[in-house]
Amino acid sequence: MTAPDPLSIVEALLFAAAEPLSEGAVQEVLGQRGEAGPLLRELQRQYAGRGVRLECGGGRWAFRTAPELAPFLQRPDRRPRRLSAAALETLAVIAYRQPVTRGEIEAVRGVAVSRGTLDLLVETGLVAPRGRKEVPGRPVMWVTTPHFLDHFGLSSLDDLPRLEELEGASLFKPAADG
Amino acid sequence: MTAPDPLSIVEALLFAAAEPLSEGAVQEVLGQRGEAGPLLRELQRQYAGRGVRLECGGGRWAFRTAPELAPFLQRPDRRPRRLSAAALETLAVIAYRQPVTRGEIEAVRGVAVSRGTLDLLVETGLVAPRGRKEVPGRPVMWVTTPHFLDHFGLSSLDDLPRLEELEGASLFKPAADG
Amino acid sequence: MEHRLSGAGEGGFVVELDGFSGPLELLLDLARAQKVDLAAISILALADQYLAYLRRARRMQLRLAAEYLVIAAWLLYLKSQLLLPPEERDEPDADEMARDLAERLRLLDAVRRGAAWLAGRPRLGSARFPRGMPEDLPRRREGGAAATLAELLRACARLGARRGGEVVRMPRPRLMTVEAALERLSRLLVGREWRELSAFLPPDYMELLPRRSALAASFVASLELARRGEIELHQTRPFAPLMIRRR
Repeated sequence: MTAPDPLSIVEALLFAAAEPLSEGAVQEVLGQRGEAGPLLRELQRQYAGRGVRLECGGGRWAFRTAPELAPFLQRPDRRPRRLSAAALETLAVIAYRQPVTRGEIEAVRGVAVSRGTLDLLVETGLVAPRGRKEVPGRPVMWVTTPHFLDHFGLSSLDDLPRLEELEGASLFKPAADG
Repeated sequence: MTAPDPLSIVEALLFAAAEPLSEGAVQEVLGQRGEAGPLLRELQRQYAGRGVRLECGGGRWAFRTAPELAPFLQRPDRRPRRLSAAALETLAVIAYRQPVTRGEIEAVRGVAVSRGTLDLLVETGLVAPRGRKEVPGRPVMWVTTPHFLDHFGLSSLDDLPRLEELEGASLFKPAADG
Repeated sequence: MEHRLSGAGEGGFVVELDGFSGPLELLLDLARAQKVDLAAISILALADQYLAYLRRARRMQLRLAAEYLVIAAWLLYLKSQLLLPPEERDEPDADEMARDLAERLRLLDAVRRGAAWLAGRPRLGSARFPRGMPEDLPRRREGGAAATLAELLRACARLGARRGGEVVRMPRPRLMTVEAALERLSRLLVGREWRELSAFLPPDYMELLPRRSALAASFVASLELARRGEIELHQTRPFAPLMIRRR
């Protein structure tokens, strides 16, 4: 048996996996056969422009179909759980202000975080508790997960538009500067 | 938006499909954009020799990882085991009350903890014995392992919401099915 | 800008304003109607718009959730302050309060745009898809458990719900009651010479907390005995030893 091409091993490994894999996990499988980092980037280059892309979010790699092909792949049985406007807004507050307590989320939104909203976000694997705030009651703080990045196709939290950019947008343009 | 490459559509379609697809099914998605037969064979040619192959069996097409790579991909000998509600609850008690004896777990849960449940938690590497309690019978005490944190994506035990938080703040308030 | 009011809330009669999940959101929407940069909105105009909005809602005989009324009251107060010249205000920081409100509205606005931006992303499962037939190859060590954080937390919540039946025993602290001190003082205090109150503390109450409790209880007991006319109290100056004797 000839020695397998390390690039093929990485390709097969990522193709087989349902969940994104870290560079470390890929390296562990590769062992002495090659260096995960350069191989991953080479593979990503080879798949650029194809129907399937090698994406990297939060340092974890996964093959995903190209977003522009979505219209051809819609299947009614596979839609992700819908996030309500309240859930999305809560998620946005967590994404931007993390780590953040429930009370802080409520202060930004001006309404109580309704029962089930945080549950749903934990359930869908988008947020997780992380540490406690050192104030009376030591409330749990919430952060977004690596799956959050994968779910929204972000390579890191830095991909989020900055709040200041969002602030200026459209509706609030000062009317032609007087 | 430029018209998507039909080969990319076929590639993404097969990648995301939950079961092997017939040529007819592929043609249906393609519509007038291309001819399924030649596109499938072209795709098969492109993937030949890579870590992933496009295979056709019984007239249905699917991507599979190259069989000769299997030895290098470290197939796990055991499938991950689902934890029963009882096992999860036992795990929760250990997480909150550690170090804790089996008798103490039973006192909290109000039911006997079967040997199998603790064995399973030990086998999956989530809990481990740690010392004995200095009471008659010197029962073993149980704690969660570092793998426990890793598995649930927690940075420390402190990340777990307190029981009062789960209770009062409605987080995962058990529904009627509780 | 006109808004429909509809939709019965959970309480049956309390009506949520259509499309607004809270007063802050309603305020934001009204602020947008001013069509200026949020930093430049007029809080006075905003207060008027908000109050007019609620008046319309009430004319339609809708009961408003309390939080809307609380904000209405607050805005009315803020408005009254802003209209006064600074030297006549009860609230010296009225301008700052107005700025804070504008700041909060800007933050909420930005966060809502962030949420809209997220909603427009090519989401996994609706615009991007993972492999449809994963082969379950990798992760050698994963002979382990398949359980998610959500499953664990749900198990925790079940425990929390069951906790009602648990009995918690706490060690009974050794603190002296006023009754005990009263009984002790009446019994031990004999003769008419002045003696220090602290001399009557029980000798086994030497730890800090029990000792303090014994002192406090004995002091209260001495006041009670003095009120009954059984003893006299005397102290030369504040914090000096408290002397007692039978009358």
